[in-house]
Amino acid sequence: MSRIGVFICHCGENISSTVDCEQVSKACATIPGVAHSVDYKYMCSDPGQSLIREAIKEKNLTGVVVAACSPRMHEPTFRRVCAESGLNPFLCEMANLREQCSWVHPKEARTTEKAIDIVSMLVEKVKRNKPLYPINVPVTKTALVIGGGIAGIQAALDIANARQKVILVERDPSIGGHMSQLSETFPTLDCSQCILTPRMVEAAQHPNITLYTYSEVESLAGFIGNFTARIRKKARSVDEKLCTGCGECATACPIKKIPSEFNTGLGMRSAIYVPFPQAVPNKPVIDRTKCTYFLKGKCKFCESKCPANAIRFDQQDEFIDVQVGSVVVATGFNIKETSFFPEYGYGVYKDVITGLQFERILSASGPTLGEVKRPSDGTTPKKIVFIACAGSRDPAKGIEYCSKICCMYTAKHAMLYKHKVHDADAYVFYMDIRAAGKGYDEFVRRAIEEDHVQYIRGRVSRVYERNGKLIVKGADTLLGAQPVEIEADMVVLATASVANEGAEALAQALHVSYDGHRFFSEAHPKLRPVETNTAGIFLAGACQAPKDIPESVGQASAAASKVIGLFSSDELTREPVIAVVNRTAPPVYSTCVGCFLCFTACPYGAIGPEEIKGRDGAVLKTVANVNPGLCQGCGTCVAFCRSRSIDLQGFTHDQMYAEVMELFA
Amino acid sequence: MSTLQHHNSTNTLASFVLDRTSVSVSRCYQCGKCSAGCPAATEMDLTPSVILRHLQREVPASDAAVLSSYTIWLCLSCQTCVARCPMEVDLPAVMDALRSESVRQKKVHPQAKDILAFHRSFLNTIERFGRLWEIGLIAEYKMRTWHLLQDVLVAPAMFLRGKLALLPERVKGRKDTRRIFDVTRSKEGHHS
Amino acid sequence: MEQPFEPKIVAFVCNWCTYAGADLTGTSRIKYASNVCIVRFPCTGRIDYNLILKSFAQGADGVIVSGCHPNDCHYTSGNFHARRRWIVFRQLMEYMGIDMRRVKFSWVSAAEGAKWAQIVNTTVAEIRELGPFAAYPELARKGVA
Amino acid sequence: MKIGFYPGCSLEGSSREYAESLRAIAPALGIELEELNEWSCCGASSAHALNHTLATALPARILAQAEHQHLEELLVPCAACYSRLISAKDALAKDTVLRKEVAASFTLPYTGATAVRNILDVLTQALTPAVTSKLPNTFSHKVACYYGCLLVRPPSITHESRYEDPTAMDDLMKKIGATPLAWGMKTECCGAALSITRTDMVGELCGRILEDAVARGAEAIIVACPMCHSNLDMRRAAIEEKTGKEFSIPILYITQAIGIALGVDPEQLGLQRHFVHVAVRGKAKG
Repeated sequence: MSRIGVFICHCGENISSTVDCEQVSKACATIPGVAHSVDYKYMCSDPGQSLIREAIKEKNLTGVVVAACSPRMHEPTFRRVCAESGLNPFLCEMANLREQCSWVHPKEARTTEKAIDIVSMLVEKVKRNKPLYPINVPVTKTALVIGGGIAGIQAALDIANARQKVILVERDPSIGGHMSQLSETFPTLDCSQCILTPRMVEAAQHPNITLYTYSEVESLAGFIGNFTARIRKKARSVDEKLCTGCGECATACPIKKIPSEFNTGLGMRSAIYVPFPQAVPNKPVIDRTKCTYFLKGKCKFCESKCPANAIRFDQQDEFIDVQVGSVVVATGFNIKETSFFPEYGYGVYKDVITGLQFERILSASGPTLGEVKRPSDGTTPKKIVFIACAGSRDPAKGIEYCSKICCMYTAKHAMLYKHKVHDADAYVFYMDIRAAGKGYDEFVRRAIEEDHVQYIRGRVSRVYERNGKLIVKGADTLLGAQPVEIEADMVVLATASVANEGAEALAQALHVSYDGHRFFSEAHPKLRPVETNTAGIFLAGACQAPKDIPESVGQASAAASKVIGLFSSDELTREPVIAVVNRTAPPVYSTCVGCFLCFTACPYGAIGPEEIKGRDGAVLKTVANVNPGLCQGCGTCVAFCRSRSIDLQGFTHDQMYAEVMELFA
Repeated sequence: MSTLQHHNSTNTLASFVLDRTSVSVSRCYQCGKCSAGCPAATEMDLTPSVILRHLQREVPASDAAVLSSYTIWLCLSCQTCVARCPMEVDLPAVMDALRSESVRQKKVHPQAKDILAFHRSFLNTIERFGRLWEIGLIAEYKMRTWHLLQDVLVAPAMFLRGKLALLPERVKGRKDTRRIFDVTRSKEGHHS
Repeated sequence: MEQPFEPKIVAFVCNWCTYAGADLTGTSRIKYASNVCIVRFPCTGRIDYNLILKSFAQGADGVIVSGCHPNDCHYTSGNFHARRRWIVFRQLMEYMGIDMRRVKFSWVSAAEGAKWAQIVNTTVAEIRELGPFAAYPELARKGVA
Repeated sequence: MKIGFYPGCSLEGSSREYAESLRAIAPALGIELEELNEWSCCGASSAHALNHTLATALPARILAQAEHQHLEELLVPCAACYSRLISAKDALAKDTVLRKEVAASFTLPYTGATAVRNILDVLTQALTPAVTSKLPNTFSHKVACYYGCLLVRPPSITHESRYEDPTAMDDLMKKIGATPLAWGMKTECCGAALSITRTDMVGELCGRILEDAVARGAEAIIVACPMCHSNLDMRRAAIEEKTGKEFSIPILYITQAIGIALGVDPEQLGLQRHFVHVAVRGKAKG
């Protein structure tokens, strides 16, 4: 006869304000098999925990149900508590009275009744729980970092400096990401490349880091500590070992009028190109969609000029399979194409540009070598209007969130513009100034007070061209929303930050969840901001949500420390929630009839045949057998098994039926 | 400086607007894009976004300010604001509702009397004839407003170019039209 | 006057998407009908459909089965298997005289707290319309339960 | 194509040349217009300014009449009427209560079966290569296509995706050999609703439109709305008062421009009815 202990948590008032906890514990006390039932203000607190410890000992409980918050929150806590008092942790279950009851229902009798139902269901389940013992699996001490922007570089360096191996994969021909495109960085105005390029070089030369640029992660299989990743190394059409990066090929290339991605279309590149001078590695790639040879079958100018004979037109994409123990996703963000903003005329008027384009114009390595010039005619604009929230906080355009970085970079843009063009006027149309960060608000104040940037609180309704000027129609909401019309030479749109292209596909390949805007989801919004719901996979930087550089770097280091922690032991213990094929006494041995339907059901190929042999070695029966190392515990096989010979530990038929039946008892 | 007493929000103008147009004024976050693009904004006493701000306050003083504003009569229903509003607030619909309420509460802005007079003359002619009879309209409008000299230059020129019919056309369908007026007047009414 | 009929509904959900989504409904304090109790499975692939029959046999008025969106399955393909088996199974359910409107199949991701509330509310409303599930004693006689 | 035709009040009066020109070009374009019987006024801006139900009921009656006449499609050349009709249709589809009230206000049944079409989309369909290849004249002029408000807004009801920069009229102009200009006032409001009560505002708004068109070298402004036309054509006094400039640029209905290309007699197109003399003519091909 089982002796279950039930512990009802008030969670301060989070639960008790709508659920009558006392009544719940009284009701549970009457359930047959319940030896102990109490309610307490904070079960997760120290006194709360010792309450459980003592009860386990005094009443020698055979099972525990903690009715509190979601198991996704505190299951580990309370299972640990049980273990500490000698009760197998898997004899402890949590009833979710907070997220799925008290927070979603009003204070009324039916809410308490539901609470009682929920607890009794788990009491019935836990009665049937069996002691389980963690499985130990070896850890492959190599981390895979996807994305070579500042976040990826930071994570890779931190892990590598902790003497662990790292494989850094970057989709573009060079690492560096968006940060390498920036001019100067807020709030200190230090040159972005000056602080970034040393890191890029360090990452490329680090003995513990293997760098794959112009490469993408195709698939990921396995589980924490034991992943297998397939990397597609796209054909550069250049032999990286031979290439010296002299640049003769690019000079020789006849196709020179290709809009440069790095210069956001404001500059041109050739068909064989290095994205930017400080690129790492400093080796070119051939853009096969533009190269005359690949399009027309002749040209090869680059090959003839290459002193190292490094050009390889016949190079193929390579696939590399790597074993890794953990993954850091740092694939970054992108900026929303503003063509969906017809009222601002982006794409119609050359001098209406995005913030990222303005970064290139301000950058010393940019198309104008850092001089502020209009894309249309190369003249120096005397009046620039900066429009914040161009796409962000705009449900009508499908983006209701705040992109977070625009307020700061817009202030920076206006400031740098005034520094470079002294007699210039800079106007900023804004809705709110969100400058929450160390030295951030001071920075914005400086732009306003010292550099005399004109801040106008209001959204712009329309931008159109009238005899060579861009007419910006805005309103000043601090003056009764009076219409304001500015004749500008140039307009800079602080466009929304959006998830990078391919984010969805990657999330699906990695089996991590993502939100409605295709940003990757963290395991807990507050307490597990760098973990994903998939053990062993962590997030860094703007792939999780719009972030500035300090935040991205911070999160990258956090992710790195998670990886290092994981690698600190040679083995890691996995929850024993796995499928098992039953064994019975001879002559049956197992109720498994060997239909092997489960083979096809298993997503992990974790199930194989096992021969049961007699003393003479003759095969008596072939049955299914689960590899505990590979099984992830989804239980699909269990639902498939006709003879009910395979069952999932922790979610057995016995347990689940009992749980459900209790609801209608 | 007025003190805010937030009274029960069921009898506020905002709730009337919600009921009539199913537009929730709390959607508006006061970015001012509507005012920025409004062709009539410069002529208005309260710009469109300020009208919404007043509605958001849900206090009698603000409600009164809105109903007695010139703005609601200057709205051209050009739909520019709603086409560009990031929060998809249907301002033209709100303006329509506010106008009829302003008439009902007899709060019509003095300068707006002409505009109201025009609308009424217009509706009267079509109520009478089923269709618009421009001379009839202008005549009645002049009677109501005493703007006797307005358009004296345009009208004859129009006539000479055959753009003005001296006699109204009498449509068979006009009985229907009248019925529509009677029925809808009893519902919302107050348009003549 | 008599109480309005309050259906009793059980929801079989997967741990990674819908259970997390339902938690989000809570953290976002979105209110919904209290007629539904959630049973947590690792994956919709684990859900054995006899459990649905059994629930009805035991007196459930409705059942919700909810997991990850296609391609989002934490275990790669569990939700596909679940869906495939469901297609076969529903005929059996119909044969068992269970009105299919009493069984809701849905996808709720970890980010869709509001959607979970909406699914629960619409399901409860629909089943309130249908009234209590009376056929189960008969089912019991058929020996399914 | 055979199509129902709702002229609307203006096309019988102040903008009769719009109707005349449409009727004049219809045969050449293979459009057979069947005028709606006993049609009444749509209520225009005045009805919706004061009474939502009335503003929905008047157009609803028109649509019911069209259904009664078994018209699957109804061409509504006046942009204002067009807007009222599609808005009413939209409101009735969404609001069942309103639908009941409206139904009670007239005898004919309303189901919303009749499709409402504006002049641009009908002309786009009618001006086939077969037609354009046989045009006797080319309308070889620089033109500014002025769409105004109600042909494109609100997008939720007009379903015009390019509501900030529509192109339908420009494309039609290209087909008859004209050069449509890129300009800034395509969809700015002319102030129609206040034409009589605040003529000064109309002068201001129309002034901006004319100024921009002229500044870009337009020889004519093409319109598809009687309100836009009468404001831009007849309110020159008010416009000149506001801008202090004189404008001679003529305002043509799109139907008149096409008529010229088709070689229709100017009288028939009602060009003589304009306040601003229309000098632009077609050039014979060849």
